[in-house]
Amino acid sequence: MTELVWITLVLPLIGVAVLAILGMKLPPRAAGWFASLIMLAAFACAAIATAILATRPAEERQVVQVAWTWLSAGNFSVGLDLWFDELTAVMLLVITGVGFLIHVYSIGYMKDDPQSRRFMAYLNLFVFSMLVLVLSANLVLLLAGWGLVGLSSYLLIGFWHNKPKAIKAAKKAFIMNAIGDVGLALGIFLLFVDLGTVSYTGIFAEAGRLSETQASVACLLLLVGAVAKSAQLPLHTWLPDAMEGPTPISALIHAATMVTAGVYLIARMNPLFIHAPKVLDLIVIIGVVGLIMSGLIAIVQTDIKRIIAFSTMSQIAYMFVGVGLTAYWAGIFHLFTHAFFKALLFLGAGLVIHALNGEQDIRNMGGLRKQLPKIYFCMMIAAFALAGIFPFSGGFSKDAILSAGLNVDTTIGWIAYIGGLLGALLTGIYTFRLIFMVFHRRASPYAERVIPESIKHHGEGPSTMLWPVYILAIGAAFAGLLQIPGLTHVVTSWLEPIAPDGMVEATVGQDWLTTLIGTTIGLIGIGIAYHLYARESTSPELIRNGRGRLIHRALERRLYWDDLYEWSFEKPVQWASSFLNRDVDRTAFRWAPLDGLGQLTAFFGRSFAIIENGIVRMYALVLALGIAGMILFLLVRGA
Amino acid sequence: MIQAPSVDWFAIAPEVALIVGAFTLLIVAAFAKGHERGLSIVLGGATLLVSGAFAVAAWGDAPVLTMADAFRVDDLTELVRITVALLAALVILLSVGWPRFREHGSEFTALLLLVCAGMGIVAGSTSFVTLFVGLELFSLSLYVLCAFDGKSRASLEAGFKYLVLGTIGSIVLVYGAAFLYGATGSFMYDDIATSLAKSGSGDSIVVLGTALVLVGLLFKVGAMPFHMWVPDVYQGAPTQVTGFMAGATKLVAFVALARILLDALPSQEHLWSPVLIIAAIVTIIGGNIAALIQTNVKRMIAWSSVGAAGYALIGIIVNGEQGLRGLVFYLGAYAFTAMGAFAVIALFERDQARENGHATLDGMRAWGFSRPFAGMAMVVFLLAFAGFPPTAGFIGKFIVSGTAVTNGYAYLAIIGAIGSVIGLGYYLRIILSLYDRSRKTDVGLPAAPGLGAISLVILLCLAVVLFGGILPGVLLDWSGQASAFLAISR
Amino acid sequence: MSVTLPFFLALSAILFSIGLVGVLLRRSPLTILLSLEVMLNSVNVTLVAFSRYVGGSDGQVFALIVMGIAAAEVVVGLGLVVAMTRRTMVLDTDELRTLNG
Amino acid sequence: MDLVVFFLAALAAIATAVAVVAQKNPFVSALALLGNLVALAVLMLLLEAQFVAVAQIIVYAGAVMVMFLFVIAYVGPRGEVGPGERKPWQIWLAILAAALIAIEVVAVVYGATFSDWAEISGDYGSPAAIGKSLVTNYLLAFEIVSVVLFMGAVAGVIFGSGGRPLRLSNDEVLAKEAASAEQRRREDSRAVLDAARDSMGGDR
Repeated sequence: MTELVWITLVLPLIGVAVLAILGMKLPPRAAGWFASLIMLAAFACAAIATAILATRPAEERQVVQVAWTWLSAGNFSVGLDLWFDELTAVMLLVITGVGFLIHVYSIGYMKDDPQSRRFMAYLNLFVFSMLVLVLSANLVLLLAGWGLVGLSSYLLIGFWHNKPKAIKAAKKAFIMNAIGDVGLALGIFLLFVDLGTVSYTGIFAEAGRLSETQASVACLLLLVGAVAKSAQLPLHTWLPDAMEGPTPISALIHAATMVTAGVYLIARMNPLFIHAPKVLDLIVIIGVVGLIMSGLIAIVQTDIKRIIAFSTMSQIAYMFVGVGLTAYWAGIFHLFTHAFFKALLFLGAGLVIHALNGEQDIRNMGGLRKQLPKIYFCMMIAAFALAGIFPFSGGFSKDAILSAGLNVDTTIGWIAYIGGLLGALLTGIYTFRLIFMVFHRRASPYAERVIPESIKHHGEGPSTMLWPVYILAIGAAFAGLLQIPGLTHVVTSWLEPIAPDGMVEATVGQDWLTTLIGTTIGLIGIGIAYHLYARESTSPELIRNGRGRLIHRALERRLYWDDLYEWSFEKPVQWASSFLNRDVDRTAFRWAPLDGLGQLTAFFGRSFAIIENGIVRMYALVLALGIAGMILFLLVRGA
Repeated sequence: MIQAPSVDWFAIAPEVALIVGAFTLLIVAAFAKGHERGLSIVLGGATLLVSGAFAVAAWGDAPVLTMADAFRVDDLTELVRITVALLAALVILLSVGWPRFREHGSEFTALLLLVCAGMGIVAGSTSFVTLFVGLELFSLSLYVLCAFDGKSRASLEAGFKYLVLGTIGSIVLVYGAAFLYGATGSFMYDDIATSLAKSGSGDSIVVLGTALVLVGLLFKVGAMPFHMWVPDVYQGAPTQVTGFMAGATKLVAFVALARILLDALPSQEHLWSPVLIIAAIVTIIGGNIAALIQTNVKRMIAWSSVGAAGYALIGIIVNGEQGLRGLVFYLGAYAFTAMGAFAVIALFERDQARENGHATLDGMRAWGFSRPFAGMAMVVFLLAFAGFPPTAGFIGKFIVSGTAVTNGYAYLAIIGAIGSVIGLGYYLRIILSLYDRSRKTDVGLPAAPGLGAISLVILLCLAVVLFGGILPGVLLDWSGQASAFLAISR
Repeated sequence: MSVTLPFFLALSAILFSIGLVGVLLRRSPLTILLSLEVMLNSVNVTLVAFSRYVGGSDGQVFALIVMGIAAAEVVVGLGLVVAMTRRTMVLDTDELRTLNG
Repeated sequence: MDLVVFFLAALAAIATAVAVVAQKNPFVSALALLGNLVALAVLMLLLEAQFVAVAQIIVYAGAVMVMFLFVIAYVGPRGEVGPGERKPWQIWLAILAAALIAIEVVAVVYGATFSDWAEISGDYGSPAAIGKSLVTNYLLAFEIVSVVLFMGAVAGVIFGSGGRPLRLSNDEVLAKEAASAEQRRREDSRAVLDAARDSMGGDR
């Protein structure tokens, strides 16, 4: 079984190598299919490995294998250690499964791009990095995967590097993620100092030794990493911008896999987090505030991909609430279903954009229901799942999280519950605002002009793009049935062993109650959306010009987070650097904080150049002063 | 009748081989005009091979004191000998396509062999006298090698600056040794240590001697504020010589520093330890900051090598088994990284020979596309400089900082980390310049003279850097074995 | 009052500083080399004086070795000066500043 | 007696050292160094180091000085041209640093307690005694010195070989220098202009 896991890990790496070496010699389509088949093979291996794991008794399902020790000193050892258990299996299936579908989709999506082979290589690289992240059995390797994932995301966001906005977005993502990486690295370092080990086994065994403060600080630092990677408050501003990248990337990285790494990290490290209850509460609060805030912002966005991006942020916030309440299974369950419906939503959006020749503004869409019926159907499934309507998948998993809050029955639990329900309302509104504005409302002049032409050319889209959408639609519709309260309990029984300290599980009654309330609220949201957006007459202009226009503007500016960062970091540094303005290499990094920091240090660097003026007498003078100073220093100390 | 001291010929065979080889090469070359290059490569290579083989043969043997106890052959000496011989061989390879090598190959190679001999002697010195002659043998030869590119004024300038400043450094070292001699009556490290241990260390003459010796050694090491020569000399010297200096000189100077401080002046630790701490902090931060504003890549790496000296100082400050092992490993890894990086720059200069291009950030734009292997190798070397896995540079920095933390010098590790972050700033500038898409052209480069040999050097250095990063075990063991002979009198 | 060790050491220190001033202030490479010789000789005085004080010959031997090395150093230094002349470089160390920063 | 000799010799040594450093003409400087060496040789005789004293005169006066004078004759007895960029602070700092070193060393030396001169045997400092030391305890160093000298010869060959040098008259040197100074000034002002333009925000 471990061999299969190894093969899963290595396959994408082989893909990268082959594409890097032979890539330019292969025809683009062949390269695309090659990369996709690699992913299919990886998925098959992962699935078989998971099946074998499932046949084992629960207590033997945790496999740790030390393949190769890289560095060891005393108690401390780091190397290629593999960790395979129930949680890893879920992640593995999501990554390789959704990854495969998106690879196939990319063949169609990128078919006109001359660089599509490079794109495929990057995609494989990303999958490899993600696999390293989830398969690692120690935090250092996890950090390596964490960093690699960030790097591949950077490469893929900035894939179209003749697009200045894409480059800027890539840098923003890179820097935000770098902050997270530093936090994570510091956290790992702290754990190493406190416990002398970085392996999961070691940390889980020794976590009890930590005082609450120690555990809290370590967890807080890990949380910084998780928050940055998962685009949660306050390091979330990169995610909407990252939508400048190609759509398959948005689906794979910025919806289904990478951004969920933070949730994975918290769930994985649950034996540690359990010792830091305050941090867990903080996670819930971050989640609740984040899900409401991003839900609100999503309502006013006009770019189709950005709406979905904010909804991603909001859904991951739900997962945060889940793991923060120690209902790990619910968080991971939502991660699982979310991977289907969010990838579906993105891919569907990609098809719509494709059909509209690259238009992303929903105000220029409308009435596509008739021209694009298949896409409409799939998108509807995704929207119902996202809005948490029973019996679509998202309903089960989200309600599982909320009912966990009900079950906990503390202040935090109630905050989570009420906040979550409020979020469900918002989800219904923004999701169906999108659906209504894209598919129902009277077609915009642009759509009327472009669509017939486009349909004539390639129907609703090439089959490589449509089939992945269908498959995902099946998943989005039925994945929730794995865990029907009171009937099936695949998810809870599967994930139970990963939390040795137990996890929160709602009663069947609480579950059904939440499902009832959740679905009702979701339907109310849909109703509101219908009322506001489905018909031309009551356009959002009313709100924009009415009493709520200040709020509306604030939401349009995404509650000023970006402006806050700009004013507190970018601008001062820009001022400082124009004050110190010199000839530092401008082409290297244009994002102001780095640019400015570079200039600031360059200012100090230049003060060295004053001495280092090339005149040998001057050098000898410094040397002489050094001699005099050294003698004086030692005499004073020695006396 | 004077009783000549017994000489263990096997112990000093590597140096003897080098000196004899240098003589032979010059004499043979005098009679074989026109075959300078071939002779230099063959004889120089053979000499280095013999010398290295002797050193390898003695690896692991019990330490030997010879030449009236003036020279000590232990595994640390052997390690330096082997490393230096390897680096020198790489220098010869790098010189193959160099026009100047065609005309004066024999002199160049002979001087290089003498440098190696001098370095071996410094590494094995047990007294200030031996140290001084060894130091001067390699320093004087290096002054000449720096000025060897007679066509370039910068080269002469570098040689002259190095000579003036280097001589001051040597004088100060001897001056300090004289005071220690006055206080203890001997130039031998062991005698000085025992004498100081007996008499206590409050004597102001001893303090004065310690101060002057420290200055001399910190100068050779290139630590701030005695670093002024480093950037100019590294930039002006022929690139392969720069690569050699950055690696070999630093290694040897640190071995000398460690031997003196730990063998002769352990009783003065309360004096030199704070000096080294201050020097390390200033060096790491200052070297990296100054590198940021450079536009010449050679000079940039020169400044970064100043910073690297700071990391190595941490190894001595921390002292102890782990610290010294880290020191030796770091320096060894650094030597090959620097050699590789300068080999890439040498290749660039060879490519640009007709346009007389310098290795500036601007000049190197998009060059990485034309020479994909060298470009990628450069990226690896820069990552190694910055201390990223999976390179040997990471392991070296990791061990040094790790031991610093566990020995209560966490702040030094933090300073080191800050330095690395600053360092990333300019390493990235090089990488971004190498892969600047906006200047990418499809015009291929013609084969530069000596391209094969340079590529071989780059490949070898790359292999060492990656091997040391991925499977550090063997090299770590070697470093540990060699560094065990430091502080022998503790 | 007789001549004691500090006399010699002080003289040596003064000569050392004079030589150092020469290196620090003069621009002619030849004068700089001469100043370096002054410094080397001053160190030799210290060595020989300590040798006498300690009563061994080590200091004197070291002084001789320093002399030999100094001779070689002069050869290299003068060789550089000659080479610079041949390259028609101005014999002024302040002009040697193509390398800076 | 010793005291008188010491002070005379010391005075001579200091005076000649100052002359070496201060003389504009390197030829005179070289001759002053010769005087310095003789004065030091006298001091070394006071320290019973006959062999070193003799070697000093032979090695320096016989070999090193000749070389110096030869090279000075070769490059022409040019003094320093023009005032250079000698800023006053640089001069004062240089003198301060050197003086500081001297004061520190002298202070330490006079602060330390020394016992009397050691008892010495009759052949102390004799060529035989030193020679014996050289081929026994210091055999390695001795051999290496010879290698270093050999290396010096190689260096001489390298720097001395090649075609005839281009000789420039003093006027040409001055003209060249003026031209290069002008060039530098122009470059500097251009750099300042560029920087000013840059900071005006020419980049956005």
